[in-house]
Amino acid sequence: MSDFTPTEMMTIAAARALKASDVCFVGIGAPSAACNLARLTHAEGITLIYESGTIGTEPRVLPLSIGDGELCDTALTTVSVPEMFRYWLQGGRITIGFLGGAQIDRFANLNTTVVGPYDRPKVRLPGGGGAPEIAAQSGEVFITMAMGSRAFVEKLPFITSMGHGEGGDHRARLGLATKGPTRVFTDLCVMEPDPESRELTVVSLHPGVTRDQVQAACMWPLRFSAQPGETPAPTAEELAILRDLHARTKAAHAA
Amino acid sequence: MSDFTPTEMMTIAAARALKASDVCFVGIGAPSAACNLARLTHAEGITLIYESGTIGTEPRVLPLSIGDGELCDTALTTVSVPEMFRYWLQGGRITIGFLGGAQIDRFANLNTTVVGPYDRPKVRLPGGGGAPEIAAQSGEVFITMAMGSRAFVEKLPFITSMGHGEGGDHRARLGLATKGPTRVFTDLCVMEPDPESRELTVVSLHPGVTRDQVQAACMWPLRFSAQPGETPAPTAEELAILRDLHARTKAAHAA
Amino acid sequence: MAQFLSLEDAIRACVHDGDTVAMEGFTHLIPHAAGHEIIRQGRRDLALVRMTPDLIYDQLIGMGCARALRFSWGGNPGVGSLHRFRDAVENAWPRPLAIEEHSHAAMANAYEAGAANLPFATLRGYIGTDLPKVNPNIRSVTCPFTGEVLAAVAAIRPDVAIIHAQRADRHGNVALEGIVGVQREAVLAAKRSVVTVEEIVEDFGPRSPNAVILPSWTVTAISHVPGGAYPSYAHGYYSRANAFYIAWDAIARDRDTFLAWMDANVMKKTPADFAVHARPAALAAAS
Amino acid sequence: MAQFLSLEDAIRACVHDGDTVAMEGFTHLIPHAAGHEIIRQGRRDLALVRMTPDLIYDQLIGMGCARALRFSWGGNPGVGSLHRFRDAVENAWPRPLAIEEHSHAAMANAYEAGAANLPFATLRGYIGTDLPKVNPNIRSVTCPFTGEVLAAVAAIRPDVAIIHAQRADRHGNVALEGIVGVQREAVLAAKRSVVTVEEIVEDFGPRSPNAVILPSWTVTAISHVPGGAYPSYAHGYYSRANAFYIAWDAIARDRDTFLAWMDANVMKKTPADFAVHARPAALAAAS
Repeated sequence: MSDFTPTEMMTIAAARALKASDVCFVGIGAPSAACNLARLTHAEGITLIYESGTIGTEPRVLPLSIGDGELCDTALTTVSVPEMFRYWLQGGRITIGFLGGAQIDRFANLNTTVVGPYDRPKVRLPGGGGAPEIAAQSGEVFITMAMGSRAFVEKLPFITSMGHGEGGDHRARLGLATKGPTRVFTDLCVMEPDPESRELTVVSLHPGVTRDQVQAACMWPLRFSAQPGETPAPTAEELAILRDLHARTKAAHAA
Repeated sequence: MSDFTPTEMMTIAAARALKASDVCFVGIGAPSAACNLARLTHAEGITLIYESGTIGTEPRVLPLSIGDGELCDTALTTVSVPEMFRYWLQGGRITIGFLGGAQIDRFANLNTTVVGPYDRPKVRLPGGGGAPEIAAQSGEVFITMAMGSRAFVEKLPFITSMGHGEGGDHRARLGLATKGPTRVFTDLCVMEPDPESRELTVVSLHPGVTRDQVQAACMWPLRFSAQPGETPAPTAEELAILRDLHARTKAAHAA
Repeated sequence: MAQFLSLEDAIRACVHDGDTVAMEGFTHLIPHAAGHEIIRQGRRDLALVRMTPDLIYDQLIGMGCARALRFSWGGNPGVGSLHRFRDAVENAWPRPLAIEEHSHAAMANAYEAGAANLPFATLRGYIGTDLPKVNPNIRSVTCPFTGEVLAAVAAIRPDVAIIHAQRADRHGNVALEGIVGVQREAVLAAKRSVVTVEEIVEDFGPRSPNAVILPSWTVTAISHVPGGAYPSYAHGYYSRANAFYIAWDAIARDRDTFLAWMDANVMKKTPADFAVHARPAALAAAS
Repeated sequence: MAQFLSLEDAIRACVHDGDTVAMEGFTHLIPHAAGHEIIRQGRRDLALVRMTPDLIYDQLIGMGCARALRFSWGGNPGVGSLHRFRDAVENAWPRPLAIEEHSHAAMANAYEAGAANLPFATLRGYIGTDLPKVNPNIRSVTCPFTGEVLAAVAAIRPDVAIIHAQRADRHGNVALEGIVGVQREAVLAAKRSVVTVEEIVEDFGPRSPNAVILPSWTVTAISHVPGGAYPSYAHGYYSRANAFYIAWDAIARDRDTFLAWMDANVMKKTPADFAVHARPAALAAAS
């Protein structure tokens, strides 16, 4: 079963964490692949919501944008964007907010705004979009990001979306009753925040990945749980369904 | 042409003041009859909005409530009630707000809340409903009310909807940029606020009505314009269309 | 996920003595059958919330179920007074009723704020009126950009919202259309919700992509009660019984007449008795 | 009442140098043809507003039409950067661009407040983020009931809003469906509005009673521009040209490539050239 890519492992690990009863606010890219894979495997009936207003959507191919026609065509209904952010996200209806980002720190705060100073950025990134409030208002947050020394950094130049802030009970002190990031799915491992300090801790390594590899792809000294497990390798069925989804998607987007 | 009732004259006078380009927020009763009469006579294309959310409605019979199915069946579209009050009324889209009331004072303030003390009312009336904000947020306000000494009173026990408050520039001092009540159509006459003091002034008497009759039906000493005209009597066409509308309505509501 | 329950079980599970209860429906889709079931089950001390109390709350108030009412217009539309509501306010019969009175705009905004999980709603409201003098829950906020002072009212967050809708599908999603009022807001603002429906269908089938739908996971209980809005109406199913609204004036004017009517038409009936009103409007018109 | 105008005349009448302009459409129904017309007419010093600047604003910014941008997400969805937007922010090319950056929730609420004629919007937003440190227009209000402190942003009230919709009827009413984004709010919040449409029909015909419609008296000008959303899409007419969004990355990455593409595909074209994209999706799929 070595015939899978790190990105596939990341997506499959994230998909497994979703339940049929979840109501997911889905970002584009790896989150969208993971949520739809879950829907097509063990979590039939899961509710997927995209910030474009589509509620309970069941796309046959992955959308390129969060507002592809496919999402609306297959949705239970589609509401306006103000309503989406007011009644559905702020209203507390989302169980899992699914985010990615350009950069993350040890407390799972995310940056998608700038690298360098805000006023004279070295790299201007797209910005927050829905993420700041997805991070605050979803029941809990899952993050998917490929590891690397530019992405997993000691200190963020800009906090776009709050994870656990400075750690500990920082969220609670700011009045947030939601859990914040509870899992980070990477291409090398799965992390969870420590129950006390909220610092990200490696809880399982993907098959064949070593601690040194993970540490090499992260700029802060990583914590590992006492006995990090090995992430179960993708099953043949998971891989087949994910690849089939990607193939359908590629064909559709090239059209 | 003496073959008409005072209520018919009131409704017809009010209808004549409406233009095809108006967007009217319509209350039940005389306002609804006047607006629909206007639509069926000289103001074809007038936009009628009821607070139930029906926009651009064209009822074949007068509704008994502001939410009869007829209103929705014939509307351009129907929006939610929060949206109606937020985007359409508060949004400043209404040119004419049409109100009635249990009691009115010389500055066209209205009471539909209580007679007697609020905490121990002699008569508990229905309350404000949409009126407080219709009075404030419509471009201008037309009022239809039958005269009488219980209705046209020296001092209101309760101000449910502000007309011209204490008169003069009271509305402007409270930050209201809208005109407030510009005409009051009664069963005996038509009144308009004085341009300076804003006190209601009789500008035309319905056919056959004397100044004494009007004053007898009003508890404050009424102002009359220098040369009050005579309201033109209903035309045969106006009467026929109004009576036809009422006949259709009566048959429909008895069903 | 919504559970399919009998109306008896749904009310028993979701409505408790002392609850804040919002039964909504703006003229259209008023959940009368659910109101009758609450009366039959003898609920007490309810804090009722509703823009237009209408006949449904006249009945609940007259039967002594309510301790309080938050509302904006308490009349029989196009007919006149709600006599049981008036008797409670004017004479404390059958028991005192604490009222919190608003305008429609404020109530609608307060439901909207509740659905949006905000603690309060902001509106350009109540200017020059006496309502703020008698309602301490009409307050103000100042715009941090322009300095303007606007009205503020507390969000409505009921313990339970009860509405009537046209259809549910087998997953428990609920579809309504026509005059949709504040029903979605009431359900989304509430901790629990009961929806009575005309029909339960396998699938909603072809529809507007922007159809008004409450997903199953926003609803607590669904009860199949055809005709359950009568004498209100269900767009596409049956028309408003305007004649009954007119007739209610005489029934409710007198305490004994009212009690006799309630005994015969509510206490001795069941939700299934509403089915007689469910004849589609098209069929009724043709007969 | 809405006037039916050519797109050239509509833009000339409604969009002036220095205006605050909101062109909306959330992925769906983006008014690309109108954007091209603004570029051709050489408008300058525009203060642009849009949740997701997308290719349409990449083009306006790259052609030097804009002095400012209020936005919440400036990327090419699913592809990567908006290179012209980045070049303006990182290198002030072709001119400096003042940015006012928000979250989606704040922008959506700000449009909603604009449509509702409120000076500001209240949201549970920005908690723990750095955005308030760089945007002085993110402020706060305190709930007068609970004492909670919430985020406040100024309402969006553009001089002109521009959207694309599926249909207008002969009275100038506008119907849109599918992903409706913040388009209605943008039009209702604006002083003037331009709507490009796929089709002008005699009558909308049978439809949901709750269809998404902008009445004629809320719209300034309507222009018939079939295909006018391309490479965005029109639900029921044609699909999103995802391949073009992917291709844009290479076109926009280089200033000269960009300028050459704009010259050939915008400056030398007319609104009628969008018609080629208007082939209904069903037909296109069948061919």
